[in-house]
Amino acid sequence: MPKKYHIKPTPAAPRFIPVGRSGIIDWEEDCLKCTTCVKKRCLYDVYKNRAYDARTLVDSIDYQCKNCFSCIQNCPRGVLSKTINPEFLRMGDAYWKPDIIHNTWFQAETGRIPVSGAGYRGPFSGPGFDAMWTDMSEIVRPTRDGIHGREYISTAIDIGRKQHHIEFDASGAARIEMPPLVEIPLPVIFNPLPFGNIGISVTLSMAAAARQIGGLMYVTPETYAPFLKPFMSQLVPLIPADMDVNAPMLQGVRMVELHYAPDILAQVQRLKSHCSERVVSIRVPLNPDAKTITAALTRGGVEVVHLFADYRGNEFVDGDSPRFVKDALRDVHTHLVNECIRDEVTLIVSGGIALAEHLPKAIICGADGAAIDLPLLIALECRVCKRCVTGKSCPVELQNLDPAYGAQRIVNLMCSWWSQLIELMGAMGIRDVRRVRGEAGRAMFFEDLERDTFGAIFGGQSK
Amino acid sequence: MTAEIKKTASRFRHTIGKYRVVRGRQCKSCAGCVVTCPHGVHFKAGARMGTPRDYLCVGPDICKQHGTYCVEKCPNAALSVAINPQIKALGDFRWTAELLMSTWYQAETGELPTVDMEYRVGNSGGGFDKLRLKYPETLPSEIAADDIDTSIELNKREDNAHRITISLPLYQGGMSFGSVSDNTMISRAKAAMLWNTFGCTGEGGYPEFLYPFDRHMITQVATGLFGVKEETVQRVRIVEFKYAQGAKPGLGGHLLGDKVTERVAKMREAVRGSALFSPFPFHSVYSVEDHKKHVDWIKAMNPKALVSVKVSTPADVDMVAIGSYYAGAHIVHLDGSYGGTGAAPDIAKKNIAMPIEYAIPKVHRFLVEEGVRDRVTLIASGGIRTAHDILKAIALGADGVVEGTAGMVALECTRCSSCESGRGCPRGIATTDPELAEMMTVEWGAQRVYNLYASWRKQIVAELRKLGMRSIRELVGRTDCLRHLDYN
Amino acid sequence: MRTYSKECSAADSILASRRRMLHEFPPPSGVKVEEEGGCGVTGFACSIPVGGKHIFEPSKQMHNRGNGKGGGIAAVGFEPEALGVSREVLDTHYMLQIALIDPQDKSVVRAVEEEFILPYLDIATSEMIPTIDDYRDIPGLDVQPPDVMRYFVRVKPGVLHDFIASNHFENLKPDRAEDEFMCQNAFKLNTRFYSTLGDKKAFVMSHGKNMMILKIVGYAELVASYYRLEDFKSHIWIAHQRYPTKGRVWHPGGAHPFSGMHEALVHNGDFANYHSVCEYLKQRNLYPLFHTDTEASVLMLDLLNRVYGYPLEYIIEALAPTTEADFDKLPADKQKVYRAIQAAHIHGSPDGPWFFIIARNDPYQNQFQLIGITDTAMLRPQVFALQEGDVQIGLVCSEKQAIDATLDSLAKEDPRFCTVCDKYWNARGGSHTDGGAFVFTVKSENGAMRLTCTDKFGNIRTAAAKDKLLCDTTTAVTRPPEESYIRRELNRLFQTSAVDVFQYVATAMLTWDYDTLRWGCSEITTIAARGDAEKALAIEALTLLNDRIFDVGDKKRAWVLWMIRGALKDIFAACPAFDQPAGGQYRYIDFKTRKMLRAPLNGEKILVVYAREFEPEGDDCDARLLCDAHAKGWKRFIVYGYRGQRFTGNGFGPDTGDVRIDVYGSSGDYLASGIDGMEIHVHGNAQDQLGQIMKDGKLVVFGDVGQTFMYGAKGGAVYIMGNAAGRPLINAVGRPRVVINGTALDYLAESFMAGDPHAGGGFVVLNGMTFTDNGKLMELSTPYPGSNLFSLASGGAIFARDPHQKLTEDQLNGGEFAAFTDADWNLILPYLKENERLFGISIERDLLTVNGVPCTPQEVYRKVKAVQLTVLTGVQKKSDPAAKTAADV
Amino acid sequence: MKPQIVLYCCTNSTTFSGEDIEKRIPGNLADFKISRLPCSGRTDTLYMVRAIENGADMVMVIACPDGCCQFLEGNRRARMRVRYANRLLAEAGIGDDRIHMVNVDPADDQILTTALQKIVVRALDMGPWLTTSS
Repeated sequence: MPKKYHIKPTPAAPRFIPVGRSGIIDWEEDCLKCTTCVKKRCLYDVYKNRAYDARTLVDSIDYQCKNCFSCIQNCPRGVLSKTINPEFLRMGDAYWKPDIIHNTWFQAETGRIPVSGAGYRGPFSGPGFDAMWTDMSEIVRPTRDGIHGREYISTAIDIGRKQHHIEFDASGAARIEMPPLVEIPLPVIFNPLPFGNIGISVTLSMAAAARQIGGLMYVTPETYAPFLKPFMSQLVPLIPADMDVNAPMLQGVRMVELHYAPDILAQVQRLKSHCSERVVSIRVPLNPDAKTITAALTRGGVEVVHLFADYRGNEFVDGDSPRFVKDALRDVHTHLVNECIRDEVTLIVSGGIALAEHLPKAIICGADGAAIDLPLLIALECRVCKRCVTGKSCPVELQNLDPAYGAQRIVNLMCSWWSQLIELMGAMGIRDVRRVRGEAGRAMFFEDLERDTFGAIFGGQSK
Repeated sequence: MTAEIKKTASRFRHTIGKYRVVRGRQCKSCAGCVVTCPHGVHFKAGARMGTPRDYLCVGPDICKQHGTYCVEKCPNAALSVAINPQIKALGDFRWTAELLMSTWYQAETGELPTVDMEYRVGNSGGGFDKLRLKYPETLPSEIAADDIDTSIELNKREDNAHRITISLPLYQGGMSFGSVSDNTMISRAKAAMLWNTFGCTGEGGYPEFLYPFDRHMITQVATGLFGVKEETVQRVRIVEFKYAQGAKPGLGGHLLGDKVTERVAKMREAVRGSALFSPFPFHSVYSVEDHKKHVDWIKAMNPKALVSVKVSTPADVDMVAIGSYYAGAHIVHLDGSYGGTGAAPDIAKKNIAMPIEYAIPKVHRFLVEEGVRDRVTLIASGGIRTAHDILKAIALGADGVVEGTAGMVALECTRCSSCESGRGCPRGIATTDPELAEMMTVEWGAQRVYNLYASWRKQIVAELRKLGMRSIRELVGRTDCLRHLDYN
Repeated sequence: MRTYSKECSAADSILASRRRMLHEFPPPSGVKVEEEGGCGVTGFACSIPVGGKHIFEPSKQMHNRGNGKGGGIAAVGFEPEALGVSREVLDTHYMLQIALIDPQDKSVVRAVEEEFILPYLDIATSEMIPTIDDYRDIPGLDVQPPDVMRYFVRVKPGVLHDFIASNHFENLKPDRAEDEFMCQNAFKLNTRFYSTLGDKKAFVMSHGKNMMILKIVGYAELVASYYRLEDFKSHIWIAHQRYPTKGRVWHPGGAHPFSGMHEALVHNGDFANYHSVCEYLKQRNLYPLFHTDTEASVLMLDLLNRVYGYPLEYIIEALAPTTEADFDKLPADKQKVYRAIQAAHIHGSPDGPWFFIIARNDPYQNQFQLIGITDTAMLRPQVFALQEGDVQIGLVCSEKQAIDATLDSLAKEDPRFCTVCDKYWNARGGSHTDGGAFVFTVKSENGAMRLTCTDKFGNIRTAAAKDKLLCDTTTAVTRPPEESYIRRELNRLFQTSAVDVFQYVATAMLTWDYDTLRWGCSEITTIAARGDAEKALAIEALTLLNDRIFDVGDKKRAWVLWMIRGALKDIFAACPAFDQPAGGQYRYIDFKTRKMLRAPLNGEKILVVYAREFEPEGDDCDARLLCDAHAKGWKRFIVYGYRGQRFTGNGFGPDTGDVRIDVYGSSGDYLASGIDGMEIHVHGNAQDQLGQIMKDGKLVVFGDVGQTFMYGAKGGAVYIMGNAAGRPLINAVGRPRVVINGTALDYLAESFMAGDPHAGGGFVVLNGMTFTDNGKLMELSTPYPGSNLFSLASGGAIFARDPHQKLTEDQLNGGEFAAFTDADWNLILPYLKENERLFGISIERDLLTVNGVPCTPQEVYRKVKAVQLTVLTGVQKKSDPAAKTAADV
Repeated sequence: MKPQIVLYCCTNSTTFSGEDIEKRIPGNLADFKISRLPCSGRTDTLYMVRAIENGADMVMVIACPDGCCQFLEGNRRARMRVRYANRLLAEAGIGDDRIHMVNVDPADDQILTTALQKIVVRALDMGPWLTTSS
């Protein structure tokens, strides 16, 4: 049983002025030089604090402005105007939207949950995870009060093979030795980055953060280097199935992961016979075959299956309508339940997990835990410009990152995600994240609500 | 203040409008544009021309048609007009810039905007924004506007509690002492009283300055039980249990230590500077039989009070509603997940519980099937922005609605959403900073809210006439008066 | 590497056979939405079989926990004669009870028999369970209960043989295989006649040996009336009042209890993870057909018990895992086993509020059991009680008044039962101390049936009263030999003070026998009748005898209390009613005379209210009467004869400093909530939600208090002689000052915001003491067993008597230990002095003495104060885009 | 050492990217740094000078055509500021032609290409203004 789990955030201000949402335009030529200038009266002192960063060509006012329009509306000559900062809109891509990046930066800086007033501002629903809502409890059963540790809500999961049941002897002791389990206090594993892994500081930041939060991090043979030695118990080598069992990167690790291949069970057998106390996971691409593959692997005794989608959360399938990770995952989970073997295997999912809410949603859809990648990079101030993919310079100079600082940013992000996971679980009234797994009864799906409500009223199929 | 519409201009020098009108240096102050423009955009300030009131500008298209296009008529080519780029930075999916501006306009004038602006729906891509009113194919017989009844009854149980009829199908959502300025609270309460409806204390206690409005106040009993005393419960005609709120369904909240000023602390009977917490649930209510006991408790303190149960919208919201009815509630108030005025975690606002558009018909249908729909008042909130949202909510099955954010917008909230960063609300609404709170007078605030309600009522009356209904009560559950853009 | 195929255990072969069965009888597809509701539950186990009428009263007590839309009872352990079978048949045959939903449709019985009974089962005897003629004769019964056919059956030997062979049950004992056959047969029957048909026609109510379930649409007690069970005797009875959230119910399929194999389960609560529990069951080929979490619960129980063969302790662990500090306090080997159980069964363990009462026959060990299990957060109310003696009884209920009602009912019929139990307690869910579960086992010992109580770990719980003298209350009171001496002493002491009378009787108690005490009590009653002064003194003295705990010698304390309370009742009842001639300060009022209430006249001061017949809430409740009386000018109240009536002291409004209420009996929830100045003394245990939003005044409880005591309170001085349950003082602000002499279950002073105690703020003194049966004070093993103390508190302080430094940092969450200063001692001392005056708990001899050695306050008390979490103060960096703020704008 | 050129680009006028420049100016003759602005009127004299001061050889403001500014007069103001900034630079002895401005026309893509070519040529012509530039 872990001690009451706690992640401690420490503010870590950005190294570079972040790209802001606002764009203020100031026609100083017309200024009357009033004695009580609206700029001086800015509630947030953005004019006082504004600074121009020649290196990034960004004015900090765009980041600091809170869009209250007070200066705009009160300047006697109307010399101030504002609109959206185009640089902001250009960040990221269709999945990793500017708001996601902004939201992640805030959390990485402060470790706090993003909070705002005046209601929800977004679209009614959306694709992917935005097409589901989580449930809450009221009156018929209580919510649980986990925030700030007021009431203990466990976010720990066991990774490994689970028993259907245990055979006890007459004295009440278990008849056989239990299979090994790796317990992590937060259902998150750090995945290899799809890009942006420039220099050792990013890797070191991740490894140090993994250690601070008591978590795990995948490492590939390409990124493994002796500097990771102090972090072995955090590492999950993601290796080719035929790797030499004596390779240095396998020493002292609690878990390894193999890429799926048709003869994989034999390779698992080889690794387990070398070290039976090490959990072996298989990385399987999410596609329409994933459910039968996962079922077969589970029957074959595999302990963990890691189902991965692409970094936008789409399954790997030819054609133009891939399922989103939530749907593909539910399919696998439901299949395993129908096959009566779901509880025996641990499912890790990755791909498209971008915001804190995606974590519980993925778990509701059937994952025991999730692996995340890009949010970690964004925590390190990445703007998802992908310049590094083509070998161009990084606008936030990730190669020069101080690993201690980087680790703190990631820890802050995880702290915020942890708090948000607890918020959602608390609202559901569930005190153990393992009980959220597959709990689709406590989620609402857009298609269902739409069909049951407007479908019932307006009839027919929606257009 | 009397109950009538009065023009109540913005407190700010420049109102943001859809169009931007610029007067160039070429202007010779001939004032020809003052004559040309029928909308009052141009005016003379002393010897010179004033900065154009461009929020009144209806745009080139309309003016060109009517031959009142100042740009063309200016002898010195000093004027130019274009869409205001600022509005890109204003608003969001739910409250678009046009919706904000049209609401400001209604609060200022009590009328619909003359400018071609959307005042009915936002741009969220679902729910109310995809619903439209559907009128009968044959024109209904003419009903005089005066014959149309917009009042609703709040006690349908026919028990010993008060009978209360409110003149509009809406009352106000709770905003706590300490979260908004005194003037904001009084302004809203006053507008509620003038319209013969109700304001709400929120959960932060019952400040003395609201005592004059007792007959038109709802007092809230929330999970923190702050400021809740027998005396406050006995003071009012309606007591509202806040089980959850749409902005953060299932979550509690806390008031940071440095926000607990001397006054806030006194009201909540706490100590200045120590953080205050509301638990997630009512810890005295873990089940539906506890809930009944809880309602009985209010009735034990104030037997004549109407009990409203404010709940959020979980998957089993229908069960929650029927449970509340059987527990003895007079009003079931559903607060959908997209509303709320208070600070709340973004993750909660976006993800927890269902939007109100789904909850209303679900609950309405269930109450009808149970045969108790006419014994309970169903109130909806959480994303009611416009008069049309009210009509749609009622057609989906509610009796009336609760308004929160729209009233804030009437007070010139821009929904910048940083209600309490730094010193507080930059618009002087949601703040306890004395200097910021001074930005607004009660007279001004009450009139703005009054005007908005007046405009809403006119729209409701107009739409009911088109629907051929004499009373808003006829519209309840009439989903046949709606169409959905996604369905044939 | 471990592979999937392993040696086939009995469990595996049972689950495999289920899979084949499902092939033949596919369950309805898709997981249906759960039906929700709340309820009240009650149950008792008795060493002698008792009639069904005794479940009647406690069920009635819990009407306000149900809504008459579903009720059920179960009974275990019968007398064969009553069923018209031999002992052998009763012990060996399954009692198959089938509900026929529409009694008019006679074709259903035939169809059921032809399809599921005659081909497979040998019937020893069968009958339609007798009912009264017309259900409409029973007030409150709106829906006709189902006809229930009862069959005593065994599986035909040939059928069983084939069943064993075809399912590879060779590794299963034949009677276990027979159990499984019965289970599968019931599932098939229910699938065929209940869950897959357009209209529901029949279902199996129960099929265990020597046990049965009956349920209806209506209140639970009406089951007993309708099926004529008043005098039908059984060792164990449980009942359930359902409060389905949904109103329209026309058949009792969804009512509790639900049946497993030989067990019946009732449940109060609502799973937060019903869907995934169902998925867990589905993976074991188990499908709920009635869509309630109760059915899922009993399927789970049957799975763990009968299929997996887990011992009861492990079953409880799988359902309610031990966590937090409690896990750490388990022995290492237990931790290892529990860890494995948790990893394997977490997805099947229910989250959210639940409380199970299980009645079961354990034919393999020849015993009957009543089991109560609470969830790990104790979200549902629960009380256990035990009475030892010639006849023994163990009880478990949602509310204490249901226990009282059971005992009242039993005592009326059989004087060996006392109306007061020897012991009352709560279970601490998921704890290392009792595991949150208690088991009453009725088993034959040397030819006589005896009852034992054990906790989850098998530790026996007894009441010390076990060896005490029995009391026969059927005899007339006789005069003791020292009659004249006692009378003289009493008369003399009545000239001095009540305390003197109390001390005299308390001391004499050691030597008095039951009879002398009864006589003494009647003597006091007689003296009380002489005048108001004597009456006041008698009441005070008897109240002290009732409240204080002292050595009662070889007698049972329960009987002593019964006598003292009887005397008090007599005195109260003798006060003149409004329609009687005027007489002094006291006036009596009850439900029948309530309309005669008027303002006090001619020196009338004290209104004595007999609460018994009043409604528990609403317009006709006694709490409302008190308000009316107060409005008419009454200030002093004595209210007695409570049976759970709620809201005492509520609704008086502000400034009631001159009001005092004395409360006797099983008072109810919300007592003293919102009081502003008045003083309330509760002479006995109190219920839940006491002192909610209490503003000012004084509350004294001579016993324990229930859940969420003083939630959101603003002030007041409160003294609790015993323990508090969960979440005392949550969200209290202002200046509440509380002394708890016992302890609390968990979450004491969560989010306490009571400022600085030295500047007018509030605090809690937690003494962590308990009384031994002979009235001595004793330290508890720890002053606070819970894992959460002062969580997220931002003000106030806790002063815990903890001389052995048992409290640890781990328990604090938002609090920190601070030096206990002289100023702190001076702050709490006046409260401890009052505490001493009220309860006789001496500061010097009891509190400041450790292991017989006098200590300084600093050595004994520890202080916990709030720590300012930076995340909560609001001190933030400039650049933060948003700051968390008001709870609600 | 290639010339360093900073482009202040009004988003409404054009949406070209770094790759786009490659196409327009083949040969990788200069290093471009692009700053996108909500309006060319956002360019501040000070920032243009700062850009030069921080090592840029040339600055170019890319604005909407006359009369097409969404802020109505942003591009007009930008031109004034460009003129003023050049004057400041001239006073500092750096020359009065290091800051250019172009009003692009969505209908005529060639204008931008020409302007870019022109500024590169001019930059190569003038050479770095900092003689010690690294």
